[in-house]
Amino acid sequence: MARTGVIICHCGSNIASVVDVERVALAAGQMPGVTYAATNKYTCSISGQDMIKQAIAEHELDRLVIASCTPRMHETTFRKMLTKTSINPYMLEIANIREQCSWVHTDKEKATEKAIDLVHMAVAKVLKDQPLFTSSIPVHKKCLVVGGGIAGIQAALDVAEAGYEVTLVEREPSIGGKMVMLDKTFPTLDCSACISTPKMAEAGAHPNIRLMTSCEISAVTGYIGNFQVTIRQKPRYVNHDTCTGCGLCEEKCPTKVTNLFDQSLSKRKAIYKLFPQAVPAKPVIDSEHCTMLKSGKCGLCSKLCPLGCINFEDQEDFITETFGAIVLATGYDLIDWAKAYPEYGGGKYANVISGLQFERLVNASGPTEGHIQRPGDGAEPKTVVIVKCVGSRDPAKAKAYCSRACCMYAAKHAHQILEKIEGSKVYVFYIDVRTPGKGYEEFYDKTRADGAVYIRGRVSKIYEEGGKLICKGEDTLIGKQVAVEADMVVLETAMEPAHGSTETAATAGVSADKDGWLTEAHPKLRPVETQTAGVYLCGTAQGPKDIPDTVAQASAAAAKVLGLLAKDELETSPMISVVDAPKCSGCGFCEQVCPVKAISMVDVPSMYNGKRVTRTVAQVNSGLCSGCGACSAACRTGCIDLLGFTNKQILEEVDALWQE
Amino acid sequence: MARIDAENWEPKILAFCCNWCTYTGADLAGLNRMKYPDNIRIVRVPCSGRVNPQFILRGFQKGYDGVLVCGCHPGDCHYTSGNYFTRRRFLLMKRLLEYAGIETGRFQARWISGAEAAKFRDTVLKVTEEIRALGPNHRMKEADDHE
Amino acid sequence: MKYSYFPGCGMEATGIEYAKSLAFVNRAIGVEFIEIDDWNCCGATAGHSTSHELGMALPARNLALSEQQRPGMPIVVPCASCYSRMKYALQAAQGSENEKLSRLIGMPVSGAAEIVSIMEAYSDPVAAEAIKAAIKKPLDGLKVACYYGCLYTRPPKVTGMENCEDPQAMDELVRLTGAACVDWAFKTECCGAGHHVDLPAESKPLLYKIYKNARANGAQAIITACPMCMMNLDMRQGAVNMAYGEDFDLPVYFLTELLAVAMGAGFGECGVATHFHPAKKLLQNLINNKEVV
Amino acid sequence: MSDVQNTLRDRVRSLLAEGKISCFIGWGPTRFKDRTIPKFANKPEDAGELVYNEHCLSNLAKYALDFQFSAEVAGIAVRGCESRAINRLIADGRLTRSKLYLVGIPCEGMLENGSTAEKCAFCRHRNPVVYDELIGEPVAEQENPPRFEQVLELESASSEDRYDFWQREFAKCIRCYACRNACPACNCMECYTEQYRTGWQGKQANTLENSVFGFTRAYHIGDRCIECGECERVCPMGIPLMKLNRKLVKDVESLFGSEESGLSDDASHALGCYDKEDLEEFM
Repeated sequence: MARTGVIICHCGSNIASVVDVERVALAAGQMPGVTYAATNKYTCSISGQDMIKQAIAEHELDRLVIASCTPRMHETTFRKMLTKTSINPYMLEIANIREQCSWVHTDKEKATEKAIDLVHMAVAKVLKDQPLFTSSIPVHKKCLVVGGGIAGIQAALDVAEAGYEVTLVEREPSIGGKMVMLDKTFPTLDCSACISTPKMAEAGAHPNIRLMTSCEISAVTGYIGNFQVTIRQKPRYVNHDTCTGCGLCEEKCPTKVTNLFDQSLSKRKAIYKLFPQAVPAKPVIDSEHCTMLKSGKCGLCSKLCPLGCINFEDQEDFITETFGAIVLATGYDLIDWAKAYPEYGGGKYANVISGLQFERLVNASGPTEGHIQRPGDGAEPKTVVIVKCVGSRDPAKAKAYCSRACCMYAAKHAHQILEKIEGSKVYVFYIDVRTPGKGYEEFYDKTRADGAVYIRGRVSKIYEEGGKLICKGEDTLIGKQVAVEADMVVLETAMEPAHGSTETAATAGVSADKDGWLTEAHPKLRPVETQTAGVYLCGTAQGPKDIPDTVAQASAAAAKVLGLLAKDELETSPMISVVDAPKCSGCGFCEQVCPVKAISMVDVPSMYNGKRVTRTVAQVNSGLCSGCGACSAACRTGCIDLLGFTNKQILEEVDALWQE
Repeated sequence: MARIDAENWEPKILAFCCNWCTYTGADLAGLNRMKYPDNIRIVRVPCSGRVNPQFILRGFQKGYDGVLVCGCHPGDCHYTSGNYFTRRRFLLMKRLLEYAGIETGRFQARWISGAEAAKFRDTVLKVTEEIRALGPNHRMKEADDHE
Repeated sequence: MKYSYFPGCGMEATGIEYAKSLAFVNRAIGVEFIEIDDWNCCGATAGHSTSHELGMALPARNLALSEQQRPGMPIVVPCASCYSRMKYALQAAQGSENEKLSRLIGMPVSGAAEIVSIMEAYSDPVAAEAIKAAIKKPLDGLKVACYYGCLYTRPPKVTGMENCEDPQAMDELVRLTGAACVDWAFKTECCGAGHHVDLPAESKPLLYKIYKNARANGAQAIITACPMCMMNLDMRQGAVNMAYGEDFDLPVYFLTELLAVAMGAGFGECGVATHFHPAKKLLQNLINNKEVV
Repeated sequence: MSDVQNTLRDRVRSLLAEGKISCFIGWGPTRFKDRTIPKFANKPEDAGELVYNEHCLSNLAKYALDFQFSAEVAGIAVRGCESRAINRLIADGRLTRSKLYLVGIPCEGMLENGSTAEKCAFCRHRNPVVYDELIGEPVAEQENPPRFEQVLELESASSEDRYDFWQREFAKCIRCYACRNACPACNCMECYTEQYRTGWQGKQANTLENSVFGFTRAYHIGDRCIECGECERVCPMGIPLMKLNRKLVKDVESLFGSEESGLSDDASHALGCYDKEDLEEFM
């Protein structure tokens, strides 16, 4: 027989001035299963809690109803208190007679009646409470960072510095990402490589960081603290354990290939390092272009390598490891503007280039050693048109969103042209100029003072006539059509999620929005977390942003990871779903409605008509279940139930007022 | 629970409120000392997606004159998708209840966020009045059936 | 292949050459255009700039007539202005304005029939194959600029034109004659036809730029499929030359004229003989030179 | 029809003889000429006892559950309704396609008491939607049978009349659960009505509990009902259950644009998914 204790709180006069608490206590004392009912002036106070503890001991209570303020206020307080008593902390129900009764009603008689009803419902529910126990899951103190751009590097370094092991996975042969392609960074104009390559080197040499380049994640199972991740190591054809990176192979390789790192503005070899400061500083073979791998002829590198590092038989490899936390820093790509903008020539004019191509042109380690030359003929352009929002803020052609960084790097490009080419002219076509950032507006002002001409309007067409690129558009400030004859046009194109990033994220249980940017758990309050506990986001994987924001977010993600890895064990809420397997039909309805993929259909041995058979039933992963109860409402039999809010408990609450 | 005679009849309304939005909104109404009729009895659930439509039938069966299901606005579910399933379930259930002969208005669903204390108050006011206008519910009700 | 045919007002007036050459090509490739009985104005210019309802009701009536007379048969519209109006009406009939339209014209209109331009009709694989087979005097050596103008391409939501910034349908048909199409930048620019009378100062530069870019890219002639563009580009070339001190010599041909000539039509028979800007010589020389060789 | 019966017997005989199937579920004779019962043929010689005529009213699909854990393949005759039922059972995880051999039979509707059976009147899928082999030629489908006529009629009645209607009907119910047992969508291992500990509802056969059962069952199968009409056919008290089921089928189709249940063995069903753009009437 249950021995329920009911405590009615006065909350000073907050409750007692409207609700006749003594009458409620009297009524509660008459309810079935109630052994003890009393009032208390301030139940949440130390003395109030002591009184409860005493009552529990004295009356041998085995469950408790507290009628007080909202459970959202003190449920945790009282659960904590119960851990010091003989009652299980989950054998507690709270009747909300303050926020949902005394504060919202004025008629004392009716408010008292309602309070009695609410206590009655809580008593009915508590009678069906079961002791629940938090379980703990061990935390594997190791972090996986996916993506080796500046976001991934920063997150990896922060976690590694705190003393935890990090594996940094990058699909390219070197870490560095997009930042290392850039020449200078706005608004300070410090050299991008000068500030990013030391970070790369640090990551490459850090004792706590394991770099895995030319790798991709192919599968993720498990849950927070315990993710089993399968990493696919693509064949490199060069043994990186023995290679010293002497570079002889690359020098002698006879096959020349378009260099994508230089945005197709130069050639590289079929055995290559991504760029001179690559980390690791060792080459790989491009299997698509190597003549040996394609047709079995050549093998020059293999003959020349003094250490015999070349292995044409290299195969892909799968490595499975356990991680406690995952950071997704999968970055961005620029849109294929040629497809979206045939009116800009659709790629047929060599001197219409993207902003990233310009970065390579102006970069001292780029194909022109930093001299701004037209890709078409190598001439120095005197008049340059910069077009902003190519694909951004243009839902009819490409993306509806703003790519955030372009306003600033457009100003930077204008500044660089004016600085490097004497007597040059720069025209910037824009929709708006957005410069929210420290020193940003000042930089934009300076660029205009330097002589950049800003024209408010979109460019409607670019065509070549008489060796010039004619950029037609409208100057919306004066309402006139304008045409600028340019030697070169730089298109500041929209960012889009890196190809394959949504698939990679889906592997880790993270969803993407309609544009493919990965979705954070809450846009304001949980910006680096995801719906999957233990998986975090940072950098442009989450949405377009510039380098300062990217790095800040990477450190934020690292802080979240550290908060997790600092724990030896995670306490899991016991209020999760459980399956009554023998009754489960295996229809999979619960699996369909689960928001966190905590339910899987598994084969279990079973008995059927006296025979041993294998049946498929639902199984809940207690590490993943978030306790929403959608499964429970979906199940027709009622064989999957949410502990703490069971079908029986809710039915009892509904029935409570009508029981004789 | 004392049976109330017809003259002093007051509607009793059962409300299922999700912990993260509507229950919080109801708490906020209290915090702001808003006033609304005392006819409502709230059952706290983690998510509106937890509400099995059979609970609604049970509410009428036992004697509630009206039943309300409340959750976060579509798109704001604490668990991402719970209320989208809620919406489907109750679009269907509402029509089934009406087809079964339960008067329109006895069952209602609303999206009320944690900040919409005033909407919570207004909803309770409106629903209470609508159900008062319909009078005591005798359909699908246990006590009547036994008579 | 049969089409319900909406000729529009231009085909027996300024676009007579278009009508002649069209008839020749259709005969040669076995395509039949059956004129809609009792058709009326398409609602362009004066119509749709007076009132939205008028601009919709006029073309909708033509749609409804075609639906009545030849249910399900696609409607071919040779003029770009007519094409645009009919497409607008089609969309309205398929959408929420259906009831209103039916009321306005006093007969039901479903919007079930397809509206096609000459380019679309001839791009049909069967027709294209027939065109290829009917070419008797290939025009190789000729370099032309295909000019689509504005109303076939824009707005793409209405016209449904693929790749509206750099359309290819006309280019592909022209290539069937053996002629080469230059890659140029003014395929879809406005030629200013609608405003040449009231705003000549604004419209002339538009023509000038078109001629200039066509010539700069090596075109010997301009091809169009719009009677308005034809009139504008053909008739006003001399005036532009005078105003700019230029010597553009760019004969303008209807797409159908070029096809007809390549199929062996006589210059008078297909209309080439009666252009404002002399158009016969270029093609004659091309054909004669070949025959000599 | 006798052709179909002969071919069916021949095919079943050889399927059993070849060991392709271990058992065949079809129809067999009774002592009444116008009645048949489900018949299980286990040996080739049993095939001769199979019957196929215009009196084969039973939907056989649920009998396939007897073989759900069998190692061998079971054969079964499937018309439109059986084939959709089989798809439903596969989608709900109760049957495995590879363990079934489906002999399709196009059906022109069965007779009940001399006229077209009520369950066949609104059939839209007389031809099986899935089968391994087909006996006979496909038949023409009924074009737009007025499936929802009765529902619309009741919908137009007053709320009170609707209530009275269903209370009158459910007053007849004896809670024999024949409807549930015959229904291919009611395929739970254990029905919610048996969950006495949870106490979803009382066992009493009174009007209220009966109607709670009726409406709950309708909701449970609402988005999965294949409209075979078997529940209504087997009801000994003549309760018009399809009038209830078709209400849900109608609403599911119009609210969520779902296709009819059982056309494929795809597990998705209206309440197991959502569309962010679903109708919004709870603002």
